[in-house]
Amino acid sequence: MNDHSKMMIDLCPVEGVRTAGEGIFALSFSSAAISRSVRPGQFLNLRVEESRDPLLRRPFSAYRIDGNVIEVVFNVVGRGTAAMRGKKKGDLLDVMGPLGRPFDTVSLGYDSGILIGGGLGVAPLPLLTSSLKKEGKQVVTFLGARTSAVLVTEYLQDPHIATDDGTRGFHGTVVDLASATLRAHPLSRPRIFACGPTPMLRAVAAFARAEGIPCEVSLEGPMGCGIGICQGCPVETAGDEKRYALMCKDGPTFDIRTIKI
Amino acid sequence: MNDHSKMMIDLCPVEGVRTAGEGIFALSFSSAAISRSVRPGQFLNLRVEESRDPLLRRPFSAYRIDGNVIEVVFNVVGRGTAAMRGKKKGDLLDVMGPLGRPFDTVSLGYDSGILIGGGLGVAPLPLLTSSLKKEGKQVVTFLGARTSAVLVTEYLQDPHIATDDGTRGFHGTVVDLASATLRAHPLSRPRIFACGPTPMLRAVAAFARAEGIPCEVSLEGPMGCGIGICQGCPVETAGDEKRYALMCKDGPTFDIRTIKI
Amino acid sequence: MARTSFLLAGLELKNRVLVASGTYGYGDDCIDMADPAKLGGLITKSLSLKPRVGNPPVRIVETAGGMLNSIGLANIGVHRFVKERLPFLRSVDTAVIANIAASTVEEYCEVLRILEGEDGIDGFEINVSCPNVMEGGLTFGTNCGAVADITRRLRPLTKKPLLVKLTPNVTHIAEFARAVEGEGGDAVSVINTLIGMAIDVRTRKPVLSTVTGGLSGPAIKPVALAKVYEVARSVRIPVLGIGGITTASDALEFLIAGASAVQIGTANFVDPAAGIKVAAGIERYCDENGIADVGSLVGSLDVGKGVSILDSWL
Amino acid sequence: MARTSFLLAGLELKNRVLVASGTYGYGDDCIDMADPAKLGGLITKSLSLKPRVGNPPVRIVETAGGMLNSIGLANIGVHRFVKERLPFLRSVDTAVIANIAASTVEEYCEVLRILEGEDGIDGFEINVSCPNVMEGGLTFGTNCGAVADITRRLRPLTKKPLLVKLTPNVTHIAEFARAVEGEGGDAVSVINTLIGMAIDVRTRKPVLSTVTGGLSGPAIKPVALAKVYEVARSVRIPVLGIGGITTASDALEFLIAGASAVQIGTANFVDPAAGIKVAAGIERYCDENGIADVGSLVGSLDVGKGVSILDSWL
Ligand SMILES: Cc1cc2nc3c(=O)[nH]c(=O)nc-3n(C[C@H](O)[C@H](O)[C@H](O)COP(=O)(O)OP(=O)(O)OC[C@H]3O[C@@H](n4cnc5c(N)ncnc54)[C@H](O)[C@@H]3O)c2cc1C
Ligand SMILES: Cc1cc2nc3c(=O)[nH]c(=O)nc-3n(C[C@H](O)[C@H](O)[C@H](O)COP(=O)(O)OP(=O)(O)OC[C@H]3O[C@@H](n4cnc5c(N)ncnc54)[C@H](O)[C@@H]3O)c2cc1C
Ligand SMILES: Cc1cc2nc3c(=O)[nH]c(=O)nc-3n(C[C@H](O)[C@H](O)[C@H](O)COP(=O)(O)O)c2cc1C
Ligand SMILES: Cc1cc2nc3c(=O)[nH]c(=O)nc-3n(C[C@H](O)[C@H](O)[C@H](O)COP(=O)(O)O)c2cc1C
Ligand code: FES
Ligand code: FES
Repeated sequence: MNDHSKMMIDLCPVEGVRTAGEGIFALSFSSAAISRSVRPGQFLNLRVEESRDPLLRRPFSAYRIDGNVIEVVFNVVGRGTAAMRGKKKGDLLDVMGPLGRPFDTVSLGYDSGILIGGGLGVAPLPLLTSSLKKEGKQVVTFLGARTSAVLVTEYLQDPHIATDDGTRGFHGTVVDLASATLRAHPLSRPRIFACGPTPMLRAVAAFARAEGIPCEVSLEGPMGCGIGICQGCPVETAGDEKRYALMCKDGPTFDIRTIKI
Repeated sequence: MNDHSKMMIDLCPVEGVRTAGEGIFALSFSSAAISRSVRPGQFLNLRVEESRDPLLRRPFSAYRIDGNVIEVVFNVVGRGTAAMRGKKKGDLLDVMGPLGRPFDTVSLGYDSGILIGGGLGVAPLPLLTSSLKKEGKQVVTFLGARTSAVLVTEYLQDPHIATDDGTRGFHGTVVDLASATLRAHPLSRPRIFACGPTPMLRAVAAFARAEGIPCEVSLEGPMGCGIGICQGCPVETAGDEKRYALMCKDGPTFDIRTIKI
Repeated sequence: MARTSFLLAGLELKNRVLVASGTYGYGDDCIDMADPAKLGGLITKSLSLKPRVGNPPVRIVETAGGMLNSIGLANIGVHRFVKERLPFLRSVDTAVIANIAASTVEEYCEVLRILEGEDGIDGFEINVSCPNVMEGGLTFGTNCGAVADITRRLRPLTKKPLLVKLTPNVTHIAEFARAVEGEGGDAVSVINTLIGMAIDVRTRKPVLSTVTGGLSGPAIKPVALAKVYEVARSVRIPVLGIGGITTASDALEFLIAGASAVQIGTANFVDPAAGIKVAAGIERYCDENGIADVGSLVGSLDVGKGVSILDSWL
Repeated sequence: MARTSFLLAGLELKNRVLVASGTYGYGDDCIDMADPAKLGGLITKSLSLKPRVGNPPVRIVETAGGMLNSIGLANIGVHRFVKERLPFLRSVDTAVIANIAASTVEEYCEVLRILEGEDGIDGFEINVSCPNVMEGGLTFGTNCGAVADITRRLRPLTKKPLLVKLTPNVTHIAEFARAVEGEGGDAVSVINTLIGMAIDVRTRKPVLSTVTGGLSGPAIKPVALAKVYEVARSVRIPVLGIGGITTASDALEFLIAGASAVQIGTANFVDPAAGIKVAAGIERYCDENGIADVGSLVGSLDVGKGVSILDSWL
């Protein structure tokens, strides 16, 4: 059973699709019910077309909430995202959500949130930023991308930037940037929240372990249902005994102590 | 081998979708090559979506040609036609055509073309009207529909109208109207061209046989390929020996003497 | 309003739509979005004697109109099921059928015995699509003798409905259904998934960690329907039709072909209320067509002069 | 540029993409839209001794990601084929394989003998998915002994490549492939259509006049791929992969799984140039990945630690 906010299916009028970077789009739609209950790190499962092909829903992190309007950010990688790009204002979108375990922002014992996003792993960070600030935490953000054109820096607080090709900010990976910066300027009682490609999350986890900083990561991978009924999204848990958690229900955010990463 | 005009596949920019009657739409797209060679009674096989569902093309009669622009008229009966209705100017439509045997308008030995259309069987009649007039034939048109709202009378020459519910014109079937009218006012050396639901075509054929009027009908039914390679569209031929013609290649127009109807 | 209820070997189902094993968890995950009391029945994820962690990722991949899975029968085991999940299922006002998977006949018997002693289980469905460890990994399900044997051994252990779920990956599925009928099985569930495969051409590796997996969803509906038709003509016990059912129209095809009830699988992943909507749609169809009892649709296919493919040529 | 050609039992194919029997007519219908000289080969509609008018309508219906057909092997018969269609095929610069269907072993032999005497036929593919009139309508294709028997009887009649096309509607398709190999068949084509069915719920009648029909198209691709993988691991003769191939990526999956070449079926109905595009796409993939010969892809699947489904649980 999901003991987070109540999940639902809503037919949501599309507000529009805008460009948020080179080849990156933001799709917004309105749902009073879902927008009210989404928390940072949770995702929405979109039925991009009334078709049997693509058949399954597509999961996307909640990127922005503005009143009733929810926005997700994506790049076109297949037919589902291609269909999303083609949505027009007024189209109806079948949205299931909010799903999954949000980032644990209410944990006691930390004063500053370190947000690390790689590529479109930036998606959950804007909501997370607002939440943390509401709770009076200090927020320090690191953002990495292949190249400057695909950086999405909206709604973030003074992000430190890294690009693989050096076209903007630090020339190197976002984890190198974050570790150098944090080692030089340690924060008071920090907690890391990271989202991005798995190799990046592994590097983040290694850094967090080395520095003894509590750390949560948001994972991504194939999903069948998004709600725990297909068992299609295993994530190996920490410990000697081989066991799997479910990415959709026990995650997508995990404390790095609980999983093998 | 198809010895009519050369068939091709063209990616055609959509010009638009307009309403042509209650629940009836006309989709136009431009193709210099196809528009040049389509003849009345031929059809186009549209790939309505770049999807594996619906998988197959959808056949539609050529309704209008205006320069490079081709128009088809349709009502929404399933997912293919629903997708067609949603097309926007500038979308690209994958069109195969022109396909099938056109109406035989160049036969010698007739002076007046009697056009009989039932429902969306009106589709091939506008092109046919222009052709016949170019060849100096007299054209008399009969059009039937369930009710006045779904009558599509554009681009026809003074059509005699029948509706099943009497909301416009003759109260009854178009075949009753046509036979009554033609018996009352016989035409010189007539030839019938009919398109519509099969029961209507049967009635037309019965009338034509009774009056000894040469008659061609345009048939409709499921098609796999539209070009003769799947053998999926059999039409039983006249004669004692059981044999099938192919609707897509030997038709869709047939002289009623050649098939069992 | 058409009568929708159905007596399955003594067990009253509210309607003829159940949710299929492995596609609805243990019934509690979807409670926010769908009321299980509106279903004819709920079939649990396959239960084994010991918990099974399941296969490594990747476990699922979408295909044209369908999906492949190789979950590996991940389940919490029958003991934890009884302790942790059965209380919820007892509270739900719908028929609960426990699906059992095992790799020896003894294990099937043992799991059934444990569940037979518990309140809240209304019947059993036996998943024979598991490899027989005794016979070196060959699945029981493709061996007609093994399916007969399992049925024979389980039959005396319960008076509740005993369903056997057949695999479609055999030449003559009707033989298997007759074997079940012959050994006193109450019904057959037709079909489990088709064996399928997908390859990632960038890495030249199988997408699924198990190389092959089970194909489900709308893509398999025509195959499932043909199997149901074949089985329904061969046995007198009820057939539960499964495979690609998404809409009421799909379900009606199965009923007309001879299924006494249907199960919804993959469609639940897209909409957990799919089964409820299908049940409502069947009722609407009956009302619109003046059919007083959904049951009168069962096997009502009018083949007219149609000849089955066995008499014709593909 | 990658080497694309392939020697199929002595017959040189330009590339590894052929068009499948029954989905390209006799090669002349699509000439406006696709140049057959760019194909690895062209397989004719199944030819029988006498012309066959085929089944009454309805012969085809679309399904989710696929289609059902029951054409009934409509064909002009081998004699008219030789007279009317073979001259065109001789003029086409591609390998021409004649597909043969029959309802007795004798008829298979007879049709092959007639074609063997003619110029322009480069090989034979035997469609065993036909009912055996001798055995009361049971199809040859699901009877391993019958498939072996047909191969044995045909083998001495030709030195040209002899392919046998297998039906997927059996429990262990590899047994059938081994039987063909054992009797000297040069290759197996895998797969023909899956048996499927559709019902019109308004009329409660089967959509197809033959009640059931053959399922093809993208929907069956995962099943076809698994069958090709199974067969390719079981025999040394080449496997021609068929089933749902629409794109180069689909075809690459089959090659990687072990097919030496592929056939395009249903996709031709959407785009008669599908095969040509697939061939070009395979070449592009090889060039981009530094693969010098398409042949080195064949069977290159890296299963790593992956275990086949037979060792795991669905
Ligand atoms: C919890 C969660 C949150 C996500 N949030 C976002 C987000 O905010 N923005 C965003 O752009 N994407 C996000 N994704 C990934 C997104 O769901 C996939 O990119 C999308 O489903 C692809 O759909 P498609 O039909 O376009 O591609 P497909 O045609 O299905 O696949 C195209 C390619 O993408 C790969 N792919 C498919 N699904 C995934 C997946 N889930 N993860 C990784 N690769 C995949 C396929 O293997 C294939 O190579 C998220 C995924 C998860 C599980
Ligand atoms: C030569 C030819 C010319 C045609 N011209 C026109 C035209 O000008 N305007 C027009 O509106 N329609 C025309 N049709 C019919 C049109 O092709 C179908 O209505 C269309 O393919 C339905 O597609 P769909 O995906 O919307 O419906 P589907 O989802 O495929 O089917 C919806 C319903 O329509 C039925 N149906 C599907 N295809 C056909 C068909 N070919 N004939 C009859 N019933 C069918 C199905 O059985 C089902 O009940 C023509 C058909 C042919 C063969
Ligand atoms: C993800 C997944 C898990 C499944 N798990 C089981 C299972 O544990 N036991 C079982 O008998 N069938 C299982 N099945 C098979 C389904 O119950 C059903 O027979 C099959 O999916 C065909 O129906 P569908 O096309 O409606 O999904 C599973 C299917 C899927 C897709
Ligand atoms: C309309 C149609 C007709 C077919 N006719 C034949 C045939 O005559 N002989 C044969 O061996 N296979 C025939 N087949 C099977 C195909 O050759 C192929 O094996 C099957 O369709 C699977 O491939 P696909 O999914 O690419 O279509 C036919 C298939 C279709 C769809
Ligand atoms: S996606 Fe289905 S259980 Fe996680
Ligand atoms: S539709 Fe394929 S032969 Fe006519």
